[in-house]
Amino acid sequence: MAEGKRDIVEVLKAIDRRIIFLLIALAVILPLAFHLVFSVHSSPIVEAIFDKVESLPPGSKVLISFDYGPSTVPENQPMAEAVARHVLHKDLKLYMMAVWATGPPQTEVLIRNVIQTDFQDKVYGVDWINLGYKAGNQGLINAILLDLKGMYTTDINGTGIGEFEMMRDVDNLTDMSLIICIGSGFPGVREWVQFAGDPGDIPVAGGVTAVEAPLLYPYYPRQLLGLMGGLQGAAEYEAALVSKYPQFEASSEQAIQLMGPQTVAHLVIIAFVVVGNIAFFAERRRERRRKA
Amino acid sequence: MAQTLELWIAALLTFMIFSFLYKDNPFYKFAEHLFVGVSAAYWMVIGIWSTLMPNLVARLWPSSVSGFINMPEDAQPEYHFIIPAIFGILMLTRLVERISWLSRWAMAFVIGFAAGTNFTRYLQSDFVGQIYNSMYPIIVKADGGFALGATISSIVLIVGVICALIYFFFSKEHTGAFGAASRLGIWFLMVTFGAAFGYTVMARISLLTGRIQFLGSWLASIF
Amino acid sequence: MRVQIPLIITFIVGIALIVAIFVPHDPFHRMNEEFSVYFDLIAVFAFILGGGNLLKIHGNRISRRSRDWKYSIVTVVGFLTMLIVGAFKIGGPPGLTGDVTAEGSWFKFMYDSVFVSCQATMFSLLAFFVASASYRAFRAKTKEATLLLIAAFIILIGRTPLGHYMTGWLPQQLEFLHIPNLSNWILSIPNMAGQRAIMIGIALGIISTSLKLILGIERSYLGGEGK
Amino acid sequence: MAPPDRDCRHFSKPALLLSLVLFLSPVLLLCTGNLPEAGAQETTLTIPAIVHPELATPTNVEAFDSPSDQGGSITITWEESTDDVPGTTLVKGYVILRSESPTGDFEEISSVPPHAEEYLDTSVRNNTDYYYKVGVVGAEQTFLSQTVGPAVAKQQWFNSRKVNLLFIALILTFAIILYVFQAKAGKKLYIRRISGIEAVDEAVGRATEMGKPILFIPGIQDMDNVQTVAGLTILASVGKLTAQYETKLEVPVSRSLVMSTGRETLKQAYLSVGRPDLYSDDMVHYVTDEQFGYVAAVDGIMVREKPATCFYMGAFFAESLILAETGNSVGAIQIAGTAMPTQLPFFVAACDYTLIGEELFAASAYLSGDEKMIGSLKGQDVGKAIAMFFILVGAVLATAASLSGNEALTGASDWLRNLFTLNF
Repeated sequence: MAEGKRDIVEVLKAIDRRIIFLLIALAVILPLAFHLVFSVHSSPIVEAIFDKVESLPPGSKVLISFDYGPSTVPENQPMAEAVARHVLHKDLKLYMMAVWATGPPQTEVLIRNVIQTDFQDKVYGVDWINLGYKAGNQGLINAILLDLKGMYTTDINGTGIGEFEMMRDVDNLTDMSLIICIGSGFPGVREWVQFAGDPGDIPVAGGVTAVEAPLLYPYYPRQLLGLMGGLQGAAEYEAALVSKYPQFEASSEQAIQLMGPQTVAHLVIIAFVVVGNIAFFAERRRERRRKA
Repeated sequence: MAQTLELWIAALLTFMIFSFLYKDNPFYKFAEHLFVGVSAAYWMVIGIWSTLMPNLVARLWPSSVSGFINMPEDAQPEYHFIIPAIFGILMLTRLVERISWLSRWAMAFVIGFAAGTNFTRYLQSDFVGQIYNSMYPIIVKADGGFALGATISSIVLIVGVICALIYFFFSKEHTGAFGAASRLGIWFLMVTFGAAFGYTVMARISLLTGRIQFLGSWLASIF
Repeated sequence: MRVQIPLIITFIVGIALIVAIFVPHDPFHRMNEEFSVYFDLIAVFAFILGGGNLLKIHGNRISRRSRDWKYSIVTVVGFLTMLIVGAFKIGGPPGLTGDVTAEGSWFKFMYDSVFVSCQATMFSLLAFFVASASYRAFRAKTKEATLLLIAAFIILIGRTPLGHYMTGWLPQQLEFLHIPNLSNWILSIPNMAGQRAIMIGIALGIISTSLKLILGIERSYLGGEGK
Repeated sequence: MAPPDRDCRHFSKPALLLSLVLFLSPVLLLCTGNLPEAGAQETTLTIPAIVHPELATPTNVEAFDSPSDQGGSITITWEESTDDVPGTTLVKGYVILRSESPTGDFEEISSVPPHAEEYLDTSVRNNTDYYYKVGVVGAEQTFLSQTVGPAVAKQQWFNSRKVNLLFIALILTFAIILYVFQAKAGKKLYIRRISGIEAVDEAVGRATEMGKPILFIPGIQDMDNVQTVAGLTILASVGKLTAQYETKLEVPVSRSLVMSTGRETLKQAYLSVGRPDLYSDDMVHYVTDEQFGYVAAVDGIMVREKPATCFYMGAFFAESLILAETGNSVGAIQIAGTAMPTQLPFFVAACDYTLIGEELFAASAYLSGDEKMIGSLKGQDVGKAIAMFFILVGAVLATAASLSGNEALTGASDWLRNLFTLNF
């Protein structure tokens, strides 16, 4: 009996890392292969953004800034798309821009995936506009807080800004009812809070990679309305959106889909942590007994 | 054709690198050595075309590169860019043993640049900024009375900041009350590290998901 | 001269950059930006030293037939091919005047097929290592390690539906113990306190080191006196 | 981004006077028996002719060089039209007109919403005269203020919004230099034990006993990062030990400048303990600038050469855990030190010893053995004491202010916060 027990402890103690690697690989491959989906529940910090968009009267202006690049697309893109879908569905005006040079290609992806598929009736320049990227990092944010038209004299295609109906009553950022920065570094959510949200008293919400999110919690909820952290944050927004508007179920579940492998892998890691501790305590108890 | 080739090369290299998880092997060695060579050259080429040409050659002698890179027609030479050119050449004196000490002049510029920019950057955003962020009421009022939960939170926060700062004190012995505070500080740091680690696990998994999806698309292209 | 002049250069450059944030007047206000460009340029010149060193090491391995010398050929060939294709913009439609990373160029082809796939795969190894590190490190060996474990564990569970189900039954009064709420609290309070103290400490370390560099107190980067 | 405090000041006297005049103007009109406004309004009620009321123009218009900046900007301030009343729609907004001569053509440069009282014109050239008018926009017509000017944009020699920062910078600088000089004068300073530093000796010794090499990674950032400099200072100390013990040391780097500096540093370290014969330039070698290419190569070195000790000292990103886990799998003792907050958790979890944030800089000072460097550590402690003091006082003041609502306390609390406000 004691013999058998020791064996298990010994096995657990000397577990080969390659077994862990194999299980992690399976934890990711199997859910992907079998399209395993878990139900996602949104947390208050994400719901805050959803509720804010939900509460805005039609015609309110919402700015989304694309401050990320291809390397964080898996985490950032679903957030941007879910929010844009929500904004357009609520008949809010959607303004898109970028503080990162790598942002506009992602904006294009969003236009293809969201606007051209689900909102073909929305008119460019009336319901949504793509302002594009301008250099200057936080300096740009600072400048458009005071004078947006001074910085953006044209849209991304070079058409004069005066030609667009939805730009007529926009002079600076304070005309926006909500700013959402989807970002993955500097400049990003922090800069939007520091250079637009705080000085202009404009609600700012953010969507960031999981690595960055812990560094942004300090701003919530005083300076930051809400925060989507990593794929989970994106999935939570999608879940909130789909539960209220089931018609988006087909188009708006990319993050929820990707959460399958994440959840399983997470559970595997949790199991390993538990097993590791059981082995550790079992060994310690045995050692104590031996001493006694 | 080129796309299929690209897909196959990428897929094979992906497998070669993953094989390292089992153990070091010739496939990994191959991928590793190829990656090192190609990536070193990649950054050099980017350095030439996005830094050296537009920021040095084009500034000193605009007409020489007007065909190669985008620049305004009427660009005027900016002669102060001779300074980095001189420093750059001084850097190369390392190749000649006898005068290699001249490269220290270039190094001195680099160090001065590092010290000057970092001094102000960290002073502003991390020192002054973080003190500013901590100056909030400890007892939080809510309508009528005071918010118990929020008050406890802000007390924990301020105690945590102070104790963790005490842990970083170098010139005072960590004994007595000071030592107790320092120990509490290290506990806060441990919670911080655990929380940040736990939160990040997910992002790391999503990287693997992306890679597996790529291999899936490669498999799909075969069948 | 071999030590004094570098110290003077460091001093002047460092002080000028600090002055620049208080003095918006020319020539100071443009210094920060211009000097970063200067730095980038010096780094590009230094590439010659780095690239030369890479070639030398692998060249030596090949000529001496040392261990794994055959793989060194792969490095040298990869390096030279990429360098020549990129520096002279050989192959593909854009030609010498186009963008070096233009779609369809050979450079872009090698970038996409070799560079991007190797980079993304190396990066994704983290998924495995994060698991093996969790298994090994998160054990309640000491008080400190226990705290690390508990915090990580709550956050880990809080990020999965498991956390939602485990404590979803809690009554209203105990809602703060609900794992998703608890993990939010850990992130926004104790985590934040630790982060803040770390950041203040780091700022002081960097300020002090910068100061020592500017004043020439710290000069190990210069190597020896004289020679 | 707090507005320049001159806003608050120049409202005081002229503003008071002006509002008095404006307030009294209907009375004055009454006295002169001239009541066209009142009559006109009544007519509009009876006859459906659209007569738009004349709007009061913005008053107290001022144009001046924006303070504390690098030029290229003029600030225009005014007081809103008395017709610009919240809840009404009489006033649609304000327009700003500009000209380079007082009598020339005024061109509209921008418009701002109702209740705005300031505009920053950033489209001006330095050292040129500009004249401005501010107009209040009604439903049909715009009513212009008087011309003000000339205003000239200039570069300032001092950014007065950063006085607080200068003050704090000087205090910290003074504290650090003070203790550096004290230490130089021979005063012995106590430094607490830092386990990561004490482990360095043991780790080098272990590698020597095992006859295995030591791997030193000075981060993956270039020389413009102070952490890299700190890492190289620690390399010098490690180099002295490996020279004495005749242990093999390998330093792969990912930046050419770090390679050059690393060689100078290490060569001097070997020279200083009298073993220049053991040094060779190949100890410090360049791999690639690419983060993950570098990691791939270092991982390869680790599994092939099986170092007994790995040092990670400098700035790290995502590669931290890949390196530390591979190092662990080959059984190396690992000592890490970094000031990247995002990577500390991984080093803490995967390495035997970790220098946390500021400890990295402390280690570089301590290991150098130079009293002046050690003295600066005490200066840093003064910085922390200052931080703790102001955090506590700031929080207590803010609490007292919010609980009591006392004006003096609120003022004091705001003043203290302003001391630590960043103005850009």
